[in-house]
This record gives sequence, structure tokens and C-alpha cells, in this order.
Amino acid sequence: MSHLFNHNGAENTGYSQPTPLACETEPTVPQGLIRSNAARWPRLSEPEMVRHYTWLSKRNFGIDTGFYPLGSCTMKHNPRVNEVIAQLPGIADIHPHQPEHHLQGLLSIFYEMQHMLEVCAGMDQVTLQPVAGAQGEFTAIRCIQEYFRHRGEDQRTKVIVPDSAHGTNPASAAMAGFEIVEIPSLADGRMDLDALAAVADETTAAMMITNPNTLGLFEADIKAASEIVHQAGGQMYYDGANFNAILGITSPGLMGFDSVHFNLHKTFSQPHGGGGPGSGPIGVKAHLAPFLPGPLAARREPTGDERPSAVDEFWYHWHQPEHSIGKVQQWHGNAGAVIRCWAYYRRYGSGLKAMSEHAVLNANYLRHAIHREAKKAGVDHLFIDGAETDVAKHEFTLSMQPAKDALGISAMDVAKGLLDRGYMAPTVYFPLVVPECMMIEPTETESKDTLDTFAEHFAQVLKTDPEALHAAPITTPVRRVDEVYAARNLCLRHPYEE
Amino acid sequence: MSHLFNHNGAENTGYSQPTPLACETEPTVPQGLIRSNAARWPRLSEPEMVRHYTWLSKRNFGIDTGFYPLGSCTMKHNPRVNEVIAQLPGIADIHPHQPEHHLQGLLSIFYEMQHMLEVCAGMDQVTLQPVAGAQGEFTAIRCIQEYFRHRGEDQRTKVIVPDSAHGTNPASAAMAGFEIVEIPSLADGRMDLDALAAVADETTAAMMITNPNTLGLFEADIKAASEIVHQAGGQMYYDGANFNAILGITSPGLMGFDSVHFNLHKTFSQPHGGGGPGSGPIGVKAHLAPFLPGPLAARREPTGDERPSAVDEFWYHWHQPEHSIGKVQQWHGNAGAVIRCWAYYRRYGSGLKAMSEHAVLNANYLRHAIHREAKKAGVDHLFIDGAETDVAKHEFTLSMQPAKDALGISAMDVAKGLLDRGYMAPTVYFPLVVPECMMIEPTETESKDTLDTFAEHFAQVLKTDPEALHAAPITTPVRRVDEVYAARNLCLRHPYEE
Amino acid sequence: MIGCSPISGGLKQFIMSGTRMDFHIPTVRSVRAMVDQLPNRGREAEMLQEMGLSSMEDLFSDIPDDVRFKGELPLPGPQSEEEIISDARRLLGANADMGSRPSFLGAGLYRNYVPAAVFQLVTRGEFLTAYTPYQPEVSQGMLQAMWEFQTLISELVGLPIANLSLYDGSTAAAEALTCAVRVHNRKASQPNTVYVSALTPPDKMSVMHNYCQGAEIDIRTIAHNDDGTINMDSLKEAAGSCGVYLEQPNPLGVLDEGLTGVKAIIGEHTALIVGVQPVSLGVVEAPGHYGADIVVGEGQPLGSPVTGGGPLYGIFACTKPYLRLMPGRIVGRSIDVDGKEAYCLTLSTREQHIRRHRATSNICTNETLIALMGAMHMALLGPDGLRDLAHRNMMACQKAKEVLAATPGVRIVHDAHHFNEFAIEVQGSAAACLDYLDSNGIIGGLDLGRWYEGTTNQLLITTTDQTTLRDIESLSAQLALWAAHGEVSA
Amino acid sequence: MIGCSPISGGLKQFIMSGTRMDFHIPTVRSVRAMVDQLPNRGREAEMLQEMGLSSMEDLFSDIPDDVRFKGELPLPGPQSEEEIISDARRLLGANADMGSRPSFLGAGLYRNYVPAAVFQLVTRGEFLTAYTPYQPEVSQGMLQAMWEFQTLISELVGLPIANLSLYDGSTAAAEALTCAVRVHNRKASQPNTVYVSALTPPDKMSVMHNYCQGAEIDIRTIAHNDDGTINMDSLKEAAGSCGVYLEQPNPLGVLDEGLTGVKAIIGEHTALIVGVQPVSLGVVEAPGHYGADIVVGEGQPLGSPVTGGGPLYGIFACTKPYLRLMPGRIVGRSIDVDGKEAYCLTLSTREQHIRRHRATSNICTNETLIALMGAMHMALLGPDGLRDLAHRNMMACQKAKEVLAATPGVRIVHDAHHFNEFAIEVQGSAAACLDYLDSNGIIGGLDLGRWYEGTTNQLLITTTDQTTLRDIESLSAQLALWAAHGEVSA
Ligand SMILES: Cc1ncc(COP(=O)(O)O)c(C=O)c1O
Ligand SMILES: Cc1ncc(COP(=O)(O)O)c(C=O)c1O
Repeated sequence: MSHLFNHNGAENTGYSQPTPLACETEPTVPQGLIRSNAARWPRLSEPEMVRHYTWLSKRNFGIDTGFYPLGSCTMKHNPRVNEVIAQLPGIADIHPHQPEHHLQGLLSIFYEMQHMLEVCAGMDQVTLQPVAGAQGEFTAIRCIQEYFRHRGEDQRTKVIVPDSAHGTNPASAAMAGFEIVEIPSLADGRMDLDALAAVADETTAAMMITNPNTLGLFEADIKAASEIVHQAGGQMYYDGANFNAILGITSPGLMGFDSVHFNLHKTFSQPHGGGGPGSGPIGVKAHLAPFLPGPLAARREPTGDERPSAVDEFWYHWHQPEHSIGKVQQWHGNAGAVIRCWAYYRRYGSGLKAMSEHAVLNANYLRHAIHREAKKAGVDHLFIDGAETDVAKHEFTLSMQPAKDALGISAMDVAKGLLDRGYMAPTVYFPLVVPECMMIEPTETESKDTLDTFAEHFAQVLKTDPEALHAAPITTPVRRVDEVYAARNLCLRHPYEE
Repeated sequence: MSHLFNHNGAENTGYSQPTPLACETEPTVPQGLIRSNAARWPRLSEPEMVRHYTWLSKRNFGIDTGFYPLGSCTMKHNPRVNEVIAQLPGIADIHPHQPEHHLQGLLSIFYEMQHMLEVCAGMDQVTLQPVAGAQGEFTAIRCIQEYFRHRGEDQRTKVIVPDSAHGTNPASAAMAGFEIVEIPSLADGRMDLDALAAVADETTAAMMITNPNTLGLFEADIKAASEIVHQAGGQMYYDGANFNAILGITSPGLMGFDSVHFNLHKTFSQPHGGGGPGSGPIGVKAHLAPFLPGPLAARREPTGDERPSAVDEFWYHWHQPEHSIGKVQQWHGNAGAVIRCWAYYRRYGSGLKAMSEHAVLNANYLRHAIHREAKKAGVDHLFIDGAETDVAKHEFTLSMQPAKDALGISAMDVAKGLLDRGYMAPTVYFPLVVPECMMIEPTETESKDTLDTFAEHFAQVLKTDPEALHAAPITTPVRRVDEVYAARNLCLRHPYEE
Repeated sequence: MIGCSPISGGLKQFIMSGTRMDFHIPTVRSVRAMVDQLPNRGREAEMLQEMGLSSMEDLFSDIPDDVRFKGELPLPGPQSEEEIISDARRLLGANADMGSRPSFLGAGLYRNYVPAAVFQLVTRGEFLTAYTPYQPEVSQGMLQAMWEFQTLISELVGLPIANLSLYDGSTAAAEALTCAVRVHNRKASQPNTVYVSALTPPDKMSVMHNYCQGAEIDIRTIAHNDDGTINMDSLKEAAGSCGVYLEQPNPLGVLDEGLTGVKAIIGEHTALIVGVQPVSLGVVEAPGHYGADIVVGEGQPLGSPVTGGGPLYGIFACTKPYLRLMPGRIVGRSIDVDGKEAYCLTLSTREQHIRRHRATSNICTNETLIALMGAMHMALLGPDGLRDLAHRNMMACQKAKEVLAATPGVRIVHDAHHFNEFAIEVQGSAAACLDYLDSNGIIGGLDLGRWYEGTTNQLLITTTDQTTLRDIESLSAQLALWAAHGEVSA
Repeated sequence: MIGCSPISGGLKQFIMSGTRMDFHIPTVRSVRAMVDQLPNRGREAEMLQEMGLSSMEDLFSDIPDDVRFKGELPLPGPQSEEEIISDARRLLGANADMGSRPSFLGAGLYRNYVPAAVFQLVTRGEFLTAYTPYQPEVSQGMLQAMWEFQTLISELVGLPIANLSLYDGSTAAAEALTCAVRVHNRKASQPNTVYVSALTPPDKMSVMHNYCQGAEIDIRTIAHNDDGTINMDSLKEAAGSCGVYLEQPNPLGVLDEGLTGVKAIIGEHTALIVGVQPVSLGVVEAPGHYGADIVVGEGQPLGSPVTGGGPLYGIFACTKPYLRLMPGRIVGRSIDVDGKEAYCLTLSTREQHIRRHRATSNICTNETLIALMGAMHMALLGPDGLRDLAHRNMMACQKAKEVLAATPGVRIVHDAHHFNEFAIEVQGSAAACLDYLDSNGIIGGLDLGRWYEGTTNQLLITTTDQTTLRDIESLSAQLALWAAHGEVSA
């Protein structure tokens, strides 16, 4: 074990600094504000620090380490050129409050990204300000809320979400002050139009839904759903976390949505960084555009004494929407993430459809291969599809309930068994509507060989003696971690007294 | 196992390229020179390539992984800022044949490094051209050879080396065409002045020696040795691999040497890269300077219509020594390594002595701690110092002969036992004059805690049951590798037929 | 099986059996962009066939025709890595880098030096390409690093609990307000009410408003004195509310000793929320030591460059009463089945994936990697390094104050202790002055007219560890010229 | 032991027990450079005491006084990371980067694009900070990577054996000559003699001379025809010598079909050594397929930037008869005690650390990391990518030839097939022409007067994958102006 707080070299700092500027009078802190006790930070030299974090990294699993089929998270390869681009001069030391003529490059990239997302989603206006998917949801719901307030429809206090929705959907709507109406899914995992019709009324502000849904199924009735909600006077909100399945094939706009968020970090490969940063732009139809948070990137032909930008013939500038809800992040969003995602977009351009096609190809192939290998190994009775369907989209679910019933093997056991075989586990126990759920999303950047081998391993895990599987993982840096112990014996920081 | 040659995606390349320039006529290769069969290189997409090399890296041990006490190799921490500097604009895309006024920055850094090394070594002129220590040796010996030819002393055909010398010393001298005269060390590991006196004569071109010697002992008689060789008309050559012990404390110049090589990658922290690159500048006294390989970096006050460099008030230029032996590398040496080492030097500047002091402090402390812990554990009878001495310099040797005699534990067994405990093993079986030798060099960048813990582990390894130790390592990616099998069943490339 | 004899044949017998190349020199082909990212290009047919499908189209048979895109996306064609990088160089090169000219713009984001080791370590694939550590057994690295981050922050601000990041300083402040209301609303004599310094920058205020309006929280302001310190009479009105938000240093860079008395005034049932510039805590008292219940702040100056305003990371720390109602992820130390030390996410029942619409926050993806950069920077600094860094900031600020105080036409607005920024008054309009400075290659700070009414002739001047004497002298010289110029044209 | 309750105390009870800070604001202190690299600063006394020593001086008691330095090194003081980086920016910024202007300088080193993944992976600490894999059990990563490198090179050049790098292309060529002599000297009718193309650049010749003189090897030259191809009559003289060294493409960029007939002329007991530009082998026949016994070359264009001329890596591949007398490290595939696939260094008995003065070479530290960059680049390219890259080079070259052929005052010297460079004749002195081009922002190639006699009016023009149409057009325009100018002044 390498412990940061064990390092306490007498004089050490890992980062020597130059001598400060010399002043005539030494600056002072007000007497009562002088720091009394220094933070008990460790003292490491650079070599110790480098070794500590190298060691930690080796105890962490990323896409670069191995297959990472975490459903709903789109763990695709993060192209390395994007990291180079994000470190070019002209981004690290750019301040969002610099004048527009200092930011023509940034503005043009923002403009290009807004435009691209508008085209891909069939929306009229995109803002890049939200910094994650959940914040995008919140932002769009806030815009819808102001839209209704503006129209005097203050009675629209409810937001409808399917029970298969991601937790952020209800949480975001509730944060904006809405009441949540949850509608149950059909037995086949799809949306229940009748249930929707039953709840959509003049109190409905919006319906939030993702398509393909969290079971990886395309909701073929989506236009009908849109019509029901619209008829009731509500707005349709598209959770874009699953955009990787449909980009270039269909769009939220075509399906009748009024607003959408994108998880750029998923669809456009911003590295997930162990939990973030992300970027959660939203797109809206024209009627919602005046309510967007500002400023937006805009451009025009130069007028008067304005010169074109250093970038092209246009002049790029910020634009404040008329009835803007204001800001959801203090600046312009995660510009650094946007630039990486711009680089990703440029790689595909008009060919983005190939990305989604291969994502869906890989998901369906993996589903096929898992069934095939399980059959070969005689363990195909231990799980069933989370939903009946001919084709899945970019991800699919399996229910481990049969294994649980027959052998006491839970989805979690299978997950841990996969860890032992060098894989990140799929998402487990989500969506809640599938019992003992495993949600598998391979992404387009995995080779057929990887998928075949994973399928074999999956089958082998199911053949493992249940006792042994309960004890998994055994090859990982630590074995099964006691989450109950953690919650009961809260230790949320280093206790110096040890 | 990840196998590069198993990747064979149908259409894959991991690196898409832009469309070539369009020509009027398609260029052709002469009919008989058209490539017949494409190289059977693998086909990987970028994600596969990234994962393969990430996986490989995880099966490799570097300084960043853990303590690396490899004697004679000075495995000190490689400061990270040096890597940033080596990637600044103005180095990657610099061609050595660009005109001088394009290279003022490079020339000034070269000049500064030459000067610094001259100051530290007490030499009159340094060249940065040799790209590794061994090439430095060869270069210096070639200069000495030409010097004697120039003086008409063609009969000086012999080079004297102690039996404890590093293998490159005799190899380099032999490559230059010299006959090697090896002199035995004294029982205490030090140089035998009488043996030297007995062989030094009018056929002696040079003596090659490192000080502290390869046992980590300072040869106190070094001036006497220099005098013997000089009296015989020969030249003294200093192997600078151990410069980390004495920088700022003494110098080859003060000890009477005429020439010296530096292992910049050791003393000045160029990362060793799994085997290279290095940089092996040499320094010489004035009488040898006209023979150095050219060009050297030089500077002068600008004259005529020359302007000062963009760097400072001087004009930097290349200078060709009068009787230069020519070149040992086609260009100006490993400029990229020199720049990293320049950054390292700048960190210490006039304080370089602190580096050597701490290197020696750490070596002596570790020697002390190993004896202390071994005593505590009751295993101090299993090894003896490789040489009797009050103080070692930056490294020291232990002989495992007692362990071998008592329990059949070899130095190699101990080395493998240390691997199991997360350490790189010390150098083993060198120098040859110490039986069952372990040569330990901690460097100045290891903390006291690391040294203490290593010492404990060292003692614990010695307490290990000999059978178990013969079986070590068991925790490593592979277990003891069969080198004899490798030599008997030569497989030096991927056999496609498998 | 192992072992081979590729070299067993002698001279000439080594025959290559690669595929015969069926071309002369290849003709110009279309760019193979994308191929490098899609390992199964060229294997589609094989894969489809195995599934009993005959075309890629079959994979989308479930998507009704009336929602289908027709044709190609109306976007430019794909590019290769080289083309992208050269476009990026051109576009980003059209930005004016703060590093290329004297810059005094800060106002919440601070240009700093991030040690080289931070970037090189944080971009290791195992950190960079991981996601939320749902499987702790293979995520110990990031979990431990975040647990250490929590400790570093906890020690820095003087509070026992810290989460592992929120989006940025503004959302951290906003979530602190809603958290305070959740905790104190029942006992508050001013329920659903919070008080915020009137100096709070409007963009941050706007974020607070958006986050608070759903819970129908009333945000009122606390006035300040002319010297930049908080007005104690105004503050008294906040007693009995759910929370008070103040910054130290305040948005005008003033270090306000008055904050040490706030907790006594507002009482136990009103949360004292202090927003900090984390670097200042190298020399300034930790708010936890003068009664803060929650400390928030923009983490950026520790570990991350300004990056056009994001990604950043929000600091959130608090005392125990807030623990179960606080936002964001938290790592706890635990044990594995063998009793071995291990780390995992904990207290997840507060979070959206479990509590759904009753969650304490909707945050899911956060700013872990940027927090990790912060942790790495903090680890490198150590207590002495932090003090040095804070000191450098203050020295640069003091130097700038000294030089500008002696610059004709410039008045330093607050006679106060400043950390690294301070307001000045210039001749005429601050906006015009900024334009003038800009045309002379200087980024002259923030026009305070953007923030407040009645300050259209004021600039907020920020210094950092990167400010040089030359920068300050250039600013002073140009401000003097501006003043002279203003007098002439007046 | 595990588990703790730092948060068990309620509000206010959380008291920090760090060391009380015994200062107000720290006064300016000397730079703490070095401390960040020396973890035991401040613990010297403790460590010395334990050893029974009383001062650092005691550690050097064995160094006689008469060889001791007195005082401090006469060098400038230590710098912090920030200061070093800012000086480095300033100094390196004073270099004129080939990327910032049209450049036609190559002549053995080629400006190329190295994919982003290469740098990011090769700088992983496990590769970067390791050394020679003396302990194979913990060095499988680099060992396997180098075994793969050997395979990639072997496939590329069409020979069964490759080592894992020599210093650069020139030392690889030089070591090939001495190796050829070691192998063939006994049977050679011209013992101790090798023949080398007269076109070989003089700097490379010089390296060959230095490496060969110790073994008293006579290096003779082979003449070339006016069209740049090798002169077969001259070549015949080489029969019976130990080795012949020729390049393909040759140093003037010419692809010479004649090389396919060389082996038949010189015979089995004379080594055919071919020097290659590795990228060309994407379209040009592998020398192993037309009789080469040894192939060498400068690896730089695969994987590495030009970097001022180093670090580079030398390619060395050969047939079996040369195996045991070849220079450099070699990795072999083996098994571990469990029979598991494993890699280790092999055939070490050729090397200096075992064979000492009888070693086949003195090389120890080599260019592994640069070879690894090469391997990574090759792995990314794959066979199609290599062909594309070679093709791009040829297309750029062809375009330049077409444009320059039509440029007044320019003559293309060789009517031949070129890979990516070619010689042109300009009006007047090539050196003066280069100066003229340089003053117009163009790096115009190599003055061939530096290499050969009688070519003082010739330039070697190099194109690469990085050459743009605009570069070529600028060159043409300026050469036309130069010609016009020359005519005027003549
Ligand atoms: C279906 C779905 N919706 C919304 C989100 C929320 O996005 P983010 O994590 O970027 O806030 C996620 C991601 O976790 C998701 O999977
Ligand atoms: C004592 C000694 N001399 C010379 C050398 C040769 O240096 P290099 O490996 O840089 O060629 C070494 C390094 O291995 C060495 O340890």
C-alpha cells in the first residue's frame, strides 16, 4: 500500500517555486485571519509523488486497460489526438471574460459544435453551457418551465418519466420544482402509450424519455407518444445518453421532441476521467430557444469597421437569448471538453452514421455471441434477454434471474466473476424494471475478437461453481469490498490519530 | 496475453492519413523494385493499439513503479518538467543541417552544457556528440589514438583496464584497435598500483578507470596512478558512469585525468527508456581537444554585420577541431537527451554538489540499514561487504557467497526474491571480482523510508526458506524465465506459421 | 508450441508468405478516416451473416420509416488526425492567449502554473479513461485518490467532511444554499430564505437562482461597507434564515476579518457558507476555524488551468449535521472480505441513481479528473508549498497595489487587505480603458460595470503567481498614458 | 485498525492538531529548488547520526584533500521548474522550426507526422523510466515490445533476424561493415576490404572510418553513373571483398533497380549491405528479397521526429550466417518455469558485458525507447498505412519534380525514379541560392557541395508526408526569382 499521508519528509515540497516579487511593504493578512494551523498535507518530493500516483493508477481500470461494457455509459475509445489538441496553445490560458476578438477560435469551435449538434438532433438551437448530462436535463426542464411561465401556463407542474428512466431524469425535474409522475413500462420493457395517455393532461409540463430506451430498445411508438404529450400541451424532452445508437439514422427532431441533451462525453468521446468531467449541451426547438442560458456562440458577416475573424469570413460573437433563464455554470461550460469532442466530430464529419451503425452492429453481435457461447457451454438457461426483441440498439440487457433462482448466482456475482477475467463489469441492477439486470454496451470501438472472447468468458463465468463465484473477485487488488461496513463505519478522510 | 500479431482487422490501420498531393503523372517504382509481398504487419485500429501497449507497459518495471537500486546505472527520478521541455516547439522539427542562425537556441544550450561539464569535470573541452557512455569511451580512445599518431608514437598499442572495469571499457578500446592489458584488483577491491606500474610502459596508450570504482570505493591512490601512467607517457581516461558520487566534491581533472566520458542519462537524469537513449559526452584536456569529433558549439562576440543571437549577446556557431577524428554519429549527438539533461542541470546549478552528497548519504545509509535489519533478523552472517571500507560512495556491493555456502542461496535467488517484494533487483554478478555480487545504488531521489523498508525486505528475503527462494519470483507476470531455452530454441521474431 | 525456427532455413530459403500485393503504386484513394477508430470495418458482412442478417440496414429495422433520416448528414466529410490537428492549431491559434501578454483578468478563475507531473500523471489511461468507480475492486486507485482528495480539502478548509467535487464553484455555492435549506428549514424563523453577499458576481447569482427557484427559496442580499467589508447591520437581518453565503477573499479581493464574527451573529440554526479561493488558505485562516458550516469554492487554481472556463471543479465541505443532506459523491474507507483496507463510494442513498427524485442533487457525472489534478497539485505543494504559493500571490498583488497607487489617474478603491485582486478606479469608462489597454497588448482586468451598478469606472485587477514585475510596469505605464489621454480629450 | 471516526465529534469539536504556524506571512526566502528532488533534505542529521557520522563531510573522508574542490561550483544558482521552463521556451523559441516554414531539408532525416498515441504511450513511466531488462520477470512489457519490433523490422526489410536497435543509421552502417569483415574475412580474396557507394554522405563515411580503422579495414568506393545509378563495372571490383554497402533509395533519392543484380555479381562470400529509408519499403522491394545479407537504416522516419539529429535509432537486420557475429541486443521468446510464454535477452555472449574486449560491439545503452516509438508507429500504420505513407512521400516528390521541372533556371539532375528526394541544379552557387531562399523564409534543401566535389551548384530537395502544395509552389516561385536575379546580376 502506498499512503499519501505517510509521506512527511522534513523539508519537502514536490514543487519548488521562484522567489516572489519584491515589495516595499510586506503584505499582511488581518490579525484575526492569519491561518492558525497549517493544513496537515503530506510532504512529498516529486519522485515520491510520481510513484504514488503511478501506483494508484495501476489499481484502476480504464478503457485503455480492457473491455469496459458499462451499459448506458458509452465507454468508447478516447482518441489520443484529442488530448494533444486540448493541450495546444490557445485553450489552457484562455479566460471566458476576454473580449470577443480574443476568442474567435473558441467561438468558431463552439459555433461549429452547436451547428453540428443541431443538424444531428434536428433541433433549432443548441447551447454548450451545461457541463454534464444531468445538468443538461435540468437546464432544458428549466427552459420549459420558463416557457410555460411566459405563456401563463403556470399550472403545468408535472413531469412524466417512465419507470425505466435514468435517475437523473426525475432528480433534475424535481430540482427544477416539478412533481414527478412515473409511468410503468410494458412487460416487454417498452413504453406504455395508454398509461401515458392516462396521465398527460393540462398539468403536464413535459415528458422525459430516452430512445432507444434504457433496455436498448427503440420505442417505435415514439411519434405517437409525442403526439399525446403535445396534444395535452406538454413538451417532449429527449435524454440523449443513448444518442450513440441513432446518430445519422434518426433524430429527436424527427421523433417529435422539443428538447434534448447530449452527453458529449459519451457520444463524442470526452474521456470520462474516473467520473468526469463531461459536457451536456442541450438542443431545443425554436419556441424554446429564447429561454436558453446564455451566451450562445453566434456569427455574422462583419459589418462597419469589424473585420472578419482570423478563422474565416465570419465574425463570431456571443449572443444572449431574449428570455434567458440565466446561467447554470458560471462561465461558458466545459470548453476543454467541447474542444476534445470537436476533434472527435471532425474525424467522422458527415460519416458519423458509421459510428452508430458499428455501435449497433457490435451490440447485436455481442448479444448473439453471448447466447451462442452460453449454448455451447450449456448455460443458456441461466439468463434471459431483458427484453424480447429482434434487434437491440447500441446496448442490451440480460436478466440473471434464472441463475439466481437455479443456483443463487446474482448479477453482482457474475459482475465480480468478470472482473476476475480482466473485464470491467457491465452495469448491474439498472434499469430497475429488469430483475437481476446486466446492461451491456460494447461500443463501436471494440473488435470482433474482443467481443467473441468476452462472450466465451461470460459463459465460463456462468459455469463457475456458485460458491467460488460468490467469493469472486480473487485476482483484483482487493477482494469484494464491504459497502455496508463503509456506511456503518464512516471514514471519509484520513484519521491522523491512527 | 495480448499479442500484436493476432490483430488482423480486415481494413484496419490505426492511423488514417490525408489524401496525397495530386500529380500529373503517377510516380512509379522501377519494375523490378516493386514490393512483391507486403510486410506481414498486424492491422490494428487505434483503440487496439493503445490497449496493447498499455498492457505491455503494465508488465514493465520502471523507476516510477518502484525502487530501482540497479548498481552502476544511477536510476534516479526523471523530473517531469524535462519531458515537457523536450516537447516544446523548437526541438522536434529542428534539422541539424539548418544554418547556424536557425539554431541559436540549440547551440546556446549545447554551449552551456559543454561549459558546465568542463567546469564539473575539470576538463578543457567537451563534445556532446557521443550518444552513449560506450560511444564516449570509444570516442575518447580514438582521440588519444590520433593524438599519439600525430606525435609519431604509433607504438602505443595497449590500453590498461582493471579487472573490475565495466565491459564497455575493454570493448571500446578493442574496437579502436588497441590491445587490452587487464590488471587484477587488490583483495580489498581497490586498484593495485604495483600491478599498474608493472605494465605501464612505452606501449601504453591509456589507462581506463572509474572512480569511485565499480565496487563503490574511492580510489584514494588515483593521483599516484595518474602519475605512473603519465610517467610512462600514457593518457588517463576516466569512465564517468560513477560521476553521481563526486560531482562538486572532486573531479577527474583534479585527479589527473586527461579525458572523461559522462553518462548524461545517469548523472543528469535522461530517462533510460528501457535500454536507451542515452548521451555520452566526453571532456578532454587541451592537448586532446584538437582531435575531438566535430562540430562543437562555440560562441563569440558578434563581428561585422553579424547580430547577436536571439538568446543573449553572443553569436553561437559550430566549430571544427583542427585534427578532428571526424564523426562517431552522423549528426550532433542526441540533442533531445542533451536538452532534458540541460533542464536537469538548471534545477541544481551551482548546487549540484547536493545531488552527489545525497547520493552518497543514501548509499551509506542503505548499507547501514541492510546490516542493521539483517542483524535484527539474525541473517547478517549470510552476506559480507563486497569490500572493506568505512564509507562507500554512491553505491556498494555485497557478496552473497556465505548464503551460497551455507544455504545454497545465490545472488540471483535474492534478486528474484526482491522482485516478489515489489523491487527491481540490484545489479548481480558485476563486478566480476566480487563473488556472488549484488551491487546496490539507491540514488539521491529515494526517501529514508524507502531505504528502511527495502532493508527490512532484504533481510526477510534472506530468511525465506531456500527452496521457496529458488522458486521465486511467484508474483511477477511470468516466473523465472528460462534463458537457456531461449538460447537453444532461438525464436527471434514472430513465427507466422504457428 | 513455444519455440520456433524462423531462422532455420539458410540463405535464400527465407521466403515471405504475405499476401501478394496486387497493385503497382496505389492510386489516390479516399481518405481512410474513421477506419482507425472502427476495428470491425471490413468485417461487417461476416458479423451480420453470423447473426442471420444481411445488411447493416437490418439492424435498424425497428426504426419506423417516418422518423428516418434520408441521405447523408449535411456536414463536411471526415478528416484524418493530421488534418484535424492542423485545423485545431489554426483555430486555437486565433485565440489570444493570456500567457502571451500581460493579463490582469481573474475574477474567479486564476492563471497559474500547474507542475508538469500533474498533466503527465493525470493523462495515464487508467485514470483518464475510467468512469465512476462502480466496481470498487478494480477502481481502488481512483477511489483512494478521491478519499485523499477529501482529506486534502478537509484539511485545507478546516471542516471534517468533503465530497469529491461538484461541477464548479458556482454550482457548489448554489448547492450549498439548497443544502442549507434542507437542513435548517424546519427550525428556521425565516424558512426558505437565504442571504447572499451583494457582491456576489451576477453570473454566480444567476446559477444560484436557477438552482434555488425549484425549492422556492428566496435569495436576499447582504450589503457591504464602502471599504469592501460586510455590513454588520445588514447581516443581522440574516439571523433565523437557513443560510448565509459570503466569500473570503470577497469578490473584490478583500480579506474581511469581520467574517470571523458572523457565526456568532447568525446563530447555530443558520448555516454559515463561506466561498473561498483555495490558494488563499495557505495564509488565511480556514473558515472551519471561524465557524463556517459549509465551505465551497472554485478548485481551479489548485491543479487546473483556466481552460476557457471549464472543466473546473467545485469544492464542497461541511460539518457533520449536513452530511446526509449534502450533494455529490463521497468515498469511504472500508475493508474487503479479507479485512484488507479498501475504498468504495458510500452514502449513495442521497444520490439520484438510488433516491431518484428525492435525491439531494441531480449530479451524476462530476469533475473527478479535475479534482484529481487538484489532489496531485496539493500533494506536490505540501503545506510549505501552499504557503509559498499564497505568498507569491499576495506579493504580486501588493506590488501591483504599490505601483498602481503611484500611477497618475488611478485610485485604489479599497484601503484593505487584499489577497490577489483589488478594485481600481480609472479615468472615464472602465470599458473604454480596457479597450485602450487591449489595443496596447494588455488584458487589463474586469470591467466592474459588468457586475455592479455604479462602478462603470472601476476595474478589478487580478494578479497571480504568474504575474511579473514587467507585466505590472506595463499596466502602470499604459494606465498613466490613458489618464493623460483622458485629460487631454476631456 | 480499519475504520475511524473523524466525524464523530459534533459541530466545533473538530479541532485541528497540525503544527501551529509560527509566522505571520512568510518573509521572502531563497528559492527552494532541489528540495523537490531530494526527499531526504532535512533528514541528513538523523541519517548520519544513525550511522555514527556527524556531518556530510564524513561521508567523503576517503577523498584525499589534494583532489578536493574548494568552494562552490562556479555556475549560476539553482532554478525552479517554472524558471527552467520559461528559459527553455525562450531558448528553444530562438530555433527556427521546420514546421513554421516550407522546408526541403532531409538528406537522411525526415520531418514526418508521428501519431498522437505514440507519444502518449511511450511516455508512460513503466517504459520511460525502465532500463535494460536484466530481470526479465518484471520486464516482459519492453521485452515483448522489442521482440515485436524485431518482427516488424524483419518483415519490413525481408530478412529473418533483426536486433533491437543501434545508435543511428550511420553507426548501423558502420557496424554492418565490421560485422561483414568478421564473417567473411577468412574466405575473402580481398580480406579486410569493404566497398561503399561513393555517394555515401561524408559524415556517414566518417563514422564508418572511425568504426573500421581499429580492425584495419580498407574502405573503397564504388562509382556511380551520371543518372545516379550504380556503375556495374566499378561494382565488379568489389567481388571477393568482405562487403558492399549501397543505399536504396540512394543518397540522392534515386531508386536503383540495378541493386537487384548486385548479389549475383559479388557472390556468396561478400556481404551485400543495403541501407534503406524504411518508409520507402511500403512500395519498394524489401532488400532481403533481392539478395541483401544485411539491411541497415536510419529508423527515425518511423516513429520519431528529427529532434535536431538525435535520439534516433539504427535498424540492423541480417540473415542467419551473421547472427552470432552481429552487434546489438536481441530478444528471444522463451518459457518460464511453468512453461508459460516469456521473453528475455538472448545471445548475450556476443556482448561487451560478457565477452568484454572480444565483443562484437561495444554498444550497451542503445535506443530502445526510440525503437519502441518506431514499433508503435508501425503497429498503427499496418501494411496499408505504410503503403499510404510511402505513397504520400512519392506523390509529394513527384509533384515537386513536376513543378520544379517547369521552373525557369532549375534543372532536375537525374532522370530517374525517386522516392522522396532529388537533386536539382540551380543558377550559380547552391549555397548562395540557399541563403536567398532562407531570407525568403524557405529552407531550400541541402547544398550538395557539402557532400561532393563538383556539385556546388546542386541542391538536394527533400519532400515528405508533411510537404504541402503551397510549400512546393513557394519554392518554385522563389527559385524562379533567384534565377531571374542571377541572370540580371550576371
Ligand atoms: C440514460 C442516462 N441519462 C442521463 C445520464 C446523466 O448524464 P451525466 O452523467 O452526464 O450527468 C446518464 C449517465 O450517467 C444516463 O445513462
Ligand atoms: C561503469 C560503466 N561504464 C560504462 C558504461 C557504459 O555506458 P552506456 O551504457 O551509456 O554505453 C556503463 C553503463 O552501463 C557503466 O556502468
